[in-house]
Amino acid sequence: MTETTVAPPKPVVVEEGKPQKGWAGQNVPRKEDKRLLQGEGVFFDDIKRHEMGYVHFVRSPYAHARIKSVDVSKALELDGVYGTLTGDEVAILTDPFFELSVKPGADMKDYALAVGKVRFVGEPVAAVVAATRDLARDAAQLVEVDYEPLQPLVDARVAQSGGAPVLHEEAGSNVVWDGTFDWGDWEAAAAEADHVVKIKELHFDRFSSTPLECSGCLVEYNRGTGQWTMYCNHQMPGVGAIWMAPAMRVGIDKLRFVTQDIGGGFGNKICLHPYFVACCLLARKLNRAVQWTEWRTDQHTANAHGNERWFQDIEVAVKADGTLLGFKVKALDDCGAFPRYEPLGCIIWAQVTPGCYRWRHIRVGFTQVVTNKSPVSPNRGYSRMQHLWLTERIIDVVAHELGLDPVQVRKKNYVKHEEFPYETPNGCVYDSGDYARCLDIALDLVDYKKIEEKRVDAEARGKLFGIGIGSTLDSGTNNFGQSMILNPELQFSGNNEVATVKLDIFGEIVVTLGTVPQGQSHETTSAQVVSDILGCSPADVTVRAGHDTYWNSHAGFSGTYASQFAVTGLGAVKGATDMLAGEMKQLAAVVLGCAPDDIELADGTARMKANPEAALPFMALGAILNANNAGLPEDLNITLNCRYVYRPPFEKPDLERKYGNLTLTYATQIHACVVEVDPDTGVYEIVDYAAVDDCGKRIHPQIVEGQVHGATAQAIGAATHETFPYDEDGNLLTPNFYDYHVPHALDMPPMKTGYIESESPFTSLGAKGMGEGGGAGIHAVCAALQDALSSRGRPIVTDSCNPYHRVWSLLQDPAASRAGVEVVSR
Amino acid sequence: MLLPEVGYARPSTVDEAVHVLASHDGARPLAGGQTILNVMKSRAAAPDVLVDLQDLDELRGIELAADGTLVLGAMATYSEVIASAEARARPILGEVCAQIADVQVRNRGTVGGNICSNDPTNHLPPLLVALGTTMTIASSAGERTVPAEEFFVGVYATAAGPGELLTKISIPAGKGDGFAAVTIGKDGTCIVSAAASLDGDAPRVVVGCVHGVPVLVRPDGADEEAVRRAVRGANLEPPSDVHASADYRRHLAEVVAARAVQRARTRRS
Amino acid sequence: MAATAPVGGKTVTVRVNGTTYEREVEARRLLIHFLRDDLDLTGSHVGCDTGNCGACSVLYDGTLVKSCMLLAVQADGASIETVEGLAEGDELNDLQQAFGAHHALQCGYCTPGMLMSATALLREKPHPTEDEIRKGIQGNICRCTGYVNIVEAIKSVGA
Amino acid sequence: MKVEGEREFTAPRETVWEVLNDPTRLAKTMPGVESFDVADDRHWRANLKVPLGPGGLKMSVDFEKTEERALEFAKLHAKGNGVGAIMNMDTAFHLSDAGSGTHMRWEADVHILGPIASMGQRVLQPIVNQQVSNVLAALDEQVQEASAEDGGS
Repeated sequence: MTETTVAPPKPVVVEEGKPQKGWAGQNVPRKEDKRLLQGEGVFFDDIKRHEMGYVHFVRSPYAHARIKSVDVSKALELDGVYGTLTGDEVAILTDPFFELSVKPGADMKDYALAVGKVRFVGEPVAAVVAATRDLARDAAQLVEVDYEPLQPLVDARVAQSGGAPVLHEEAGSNVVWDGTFDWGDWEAAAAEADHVVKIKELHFDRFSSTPLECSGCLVEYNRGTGQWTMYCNHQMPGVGAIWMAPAMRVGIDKLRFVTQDIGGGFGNKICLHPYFVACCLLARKLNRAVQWTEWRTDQHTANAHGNERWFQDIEVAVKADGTLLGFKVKALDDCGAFPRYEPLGCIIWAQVTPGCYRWRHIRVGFTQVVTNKSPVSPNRGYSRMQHLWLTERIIDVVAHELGLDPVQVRKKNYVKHEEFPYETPNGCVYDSGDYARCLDIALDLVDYKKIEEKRVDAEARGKLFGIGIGSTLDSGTNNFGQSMILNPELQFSGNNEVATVKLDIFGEIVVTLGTVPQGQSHETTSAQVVSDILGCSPADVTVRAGHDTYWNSHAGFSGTYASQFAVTGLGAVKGATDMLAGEMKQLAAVVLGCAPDDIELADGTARMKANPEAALPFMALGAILNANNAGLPEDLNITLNCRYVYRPPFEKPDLERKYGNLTLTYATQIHACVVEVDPDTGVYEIVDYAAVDDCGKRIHPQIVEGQVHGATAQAIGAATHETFPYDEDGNLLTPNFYDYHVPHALDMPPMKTGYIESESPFTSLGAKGMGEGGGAGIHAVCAALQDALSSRGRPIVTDSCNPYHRVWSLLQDPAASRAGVEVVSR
Repeated sequence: MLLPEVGYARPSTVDEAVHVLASHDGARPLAGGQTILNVMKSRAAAPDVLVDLQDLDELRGIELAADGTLVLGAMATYSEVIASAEARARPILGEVCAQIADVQVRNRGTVGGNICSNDPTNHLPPLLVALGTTMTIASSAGERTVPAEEFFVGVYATAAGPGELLTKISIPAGKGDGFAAVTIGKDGTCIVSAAASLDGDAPRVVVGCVHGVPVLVRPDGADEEAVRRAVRGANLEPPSDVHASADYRRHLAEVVAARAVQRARTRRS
Repeated sequence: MAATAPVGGKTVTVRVNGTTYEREVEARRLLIHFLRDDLDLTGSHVGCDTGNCGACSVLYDGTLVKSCMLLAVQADGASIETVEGLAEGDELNDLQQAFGAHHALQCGYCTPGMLMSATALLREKPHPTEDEIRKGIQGNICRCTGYVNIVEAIKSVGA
Repeated sequence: MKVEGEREFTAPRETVWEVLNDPTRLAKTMPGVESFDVADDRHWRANLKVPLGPGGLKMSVDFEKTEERALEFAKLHAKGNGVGAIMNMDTAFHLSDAGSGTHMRWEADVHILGPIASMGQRVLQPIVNQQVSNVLAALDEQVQEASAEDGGS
């Protein structure tokens, strides 16, 4: 085995932002850790209720079939079975979920259980509740479902063809949404170009970040008030409630989501509403707490995948000197059997329309279709990652075909440091960054100057050697107004997040977030921000773990998604803490007989700046207002319990031109990857790897690093083995971790990291959202493989996921991949 | 997770074990459980009774006989083989066991379980055929021995039939062995594997993952071309799956067979 | 041979983190479900259904195993250590502290199993090399950290 | 999954045809038949317990003869329902004379759905091949037996 070396223990520190006094910027101990290290975290499946019932879903073995009958009688006869729920009941008790799309997607009907038809393997058809988990599964096997199989549709490319089966007859088409995005002047760019590089087809594979904890909930129904409480791991409850309440025909306040610890989400826990509605209906029907735990195979087959996307008929306009003028492409997105969060993926990519590059002429025809596969969900890097893979593939194919150096093509075409803030062709504003600098750091980390020597060395050992770069942006803080570009009727725009900070009776500072963390350390970073403002230590700050609707500390877009906590979440924390600090000063001023401006907060006290001896401990302030308030002035209008809604500065986009600022911040990731390929087998190994990140001001560098490591590992997994392929019958062929190989500790290459801090001019802390990454690892691995294979017939890497068999195919038949590439020169 | 209902018996002797196995149709031995319990989780197949072999000390040992024969009890775990001084008489065994799955699985999984489950991706069936192993099978009628190449009769099927129990694995003396595999990730599941032994007359080369049972080929020489020619000559019809097409497996079979032989040669020299 | 007649379940006595528990269990119950559902020791987790993820790893008579690949009835008479038994009272042990100091956990779901694998490794090899560490935790999947800081944390304890 | 093959029988076509059309004889060619019911001459049901190492796979299979041309050609559809698996199979047999014996060309299109389809891709093909060869061997035996009986009558 090769000796694995690790990154330098500390990341390479190259350029830091302005030094700042205080807790922000320091690696303080994580508040979440102690409970998690002792096995005392509370995940939804850890919660039990007296006499609760366990839910097991009866799932479709067919990818596409009509349901002729569902007979639950034998299941109900089994001792210990509490009850069942079928699609027929669901169709009576609920309305279809709200769809975001215009027609035809708008007409697709999606219920908690299959009604009339099944459209993917694993789709829930009925549910059984029993006294134990095992019994529920036993009983589910006794439910008899009679299916009439229909032809399945498993290839998005034939979804619109004449003979294709139509999944949703009501919609009359498999198309969810389609439209054209046209910015600049593609024809002029093509006319000006010295070369037009054409690529027939690229394919971004299905995969998902597969959080280690699967989904689930424990649902209690309160008959007296008609309210449901869901102890769960939904990562975006606000939006979950928007789907659920109207479908269940109840007010939104009837739905209470409670989370504490969540075992990873990565976007895969956003579309849980169908399951949760079924559980809510069962809790009400059976008047009993019910609990549903999804198992791994269920998660892989029937929860959510990342969007699969085909890019067809790509044309790229290039000048002889390597200047990129623009590109056009037809994008075909496969969202599986139901749209759910879609068609948002049809616009989210536009946040990063030009990638990291300065080209101005871009035309994208975008179509999204349904197929008989698992529905999708906004998986880490959602929709931007697919598009950035396209732009990075374009760079490397163009360089490859025109004999240019991929490093130089990037540097020539990157948006330049001095051009920030930079407005993209579609009106997005890249806030800050220095891509070329990041690339230099990445190249230094993999010792790029010696790369040719290394190539020679590898070849002497019989290996093919390649290096590749991935340049991406992690756009954070959505402007939900972009949804109106898809559907002008939608009443969504802007964004918001909430935090509440209070000073309690014993002087305790308590922070309540609207977010729903799944490992992103919100308790820790919030405490850093609060303690800097209040002049105390993060240890003095209690941040409530998790989310609870009834804390009333959330707003319409609350949740943890889209790389935005450092902006929206911490923005809200800062806002609320500023309010609280103001009130504390007001109160102290009253007590100490001075003006609020004469007061400072320091060392856990409110004291007179001029006379620090005149100090009130926080406990005194809390006690006075909460329990000893007689005699306080009538006009002292304070609560010491401050709720703040952070609202980023967004305008509604121009719907006609599909133009506007779709997101607030852009973190940068530039990765470099070095591979060695065994030409006899197609087996390859990543022998060196560097990830350079720029997310502006880093509140907690160690946590930022951790996110970089994780995003990189997921990208490497997606580039090498992680894929969700289906057979012609619509069976998923990688339904669990046996065949779906995620990176293990031995699989991970040595990882070197570096960073710079380009502070965002648009955020209160100079920080940018980060965490998703743009899938830079996928792009870098694809590029490195293409480089390595180049001496063997110059094949083109056309898939995002390249398991060994695909590499072997490229080695065997390089011409097949080259057939789709053509250069037309002037 | 959530197994089907099953009966459980925990005999304390081999005699008791074969008695329970014989008297219940659908009874299966439970050795390390690292395969059968997973199959039961998926409810893809369901034995009626699990016969837990953990108390059968008779199946535990790893012994080196005077003639150099290494005798592994069927319940020897991979970890025990890796740690065993006796097993180093045939060093390939410990080396291959150390590549199987992970620490947890190696601590529980047994040599007997690995070969009796005979999943085509398992490491030990091809290895043991290459090493010229003999299996001892007990039943109420007594003991019989079966050479490894006759032991494997199909996917999940071996010569140890209903009412029978594999008790011992006897490996003759030798050192000229090699193993090579292409796996999913490092030390992952085998896509194609090959074991080779150069002890005796002609090389014994055995390819795994290409058929329901390990495929023994006898090249006429130990050079790469001879090995590849012999594998080609076996006209393999391997299965296609998500990790490899039949063509790719056929190709890999040649490559890993040649590598296994090369490693065997290096070791012998 | 009545003693070996198959049974559908039985009473088992299991010692977990020093406490002895006696429970009636069905033969089909996996040890992980026994720990989590019957004993309410919910520190050990379930992350897969094929024995691949290692989130349920525990020490079983001192040996590292996945508790999803063992029946509770098999564990009759065994002594088990889980994540709940690592700390001395409220005081985290060195390994737990190192995980915290190196940010070796994010969501914390794989952490209990990872800690048990690291515990087993460090007992066997108090000063493991990086390769030994990676090999020692190969059976534990983490989807958050890329293993970088986990390896560092274990290395720091073994240094 | 498509499997196909050819086989020679020493018996004349009439005998092979007779075996292929005799549900009780066909039943003897299938793996692990626990019970077999004949509804009419075109419809049968078999309850199988396919022996697989880790335990049997229980499945009830409905057969329907969908096409036939006596002595030449027959087509069967089989639909199996089991825990963890659903099987749909179309199979066809073509018979022709081969000297004094019979030549049979057969093909089968097997679709397996359910957890097993996803879990066991790497083993399904070998298992199907194995079961097919078992069935063919048993068929041979039935043909032998039938021709012995024919000869004896």
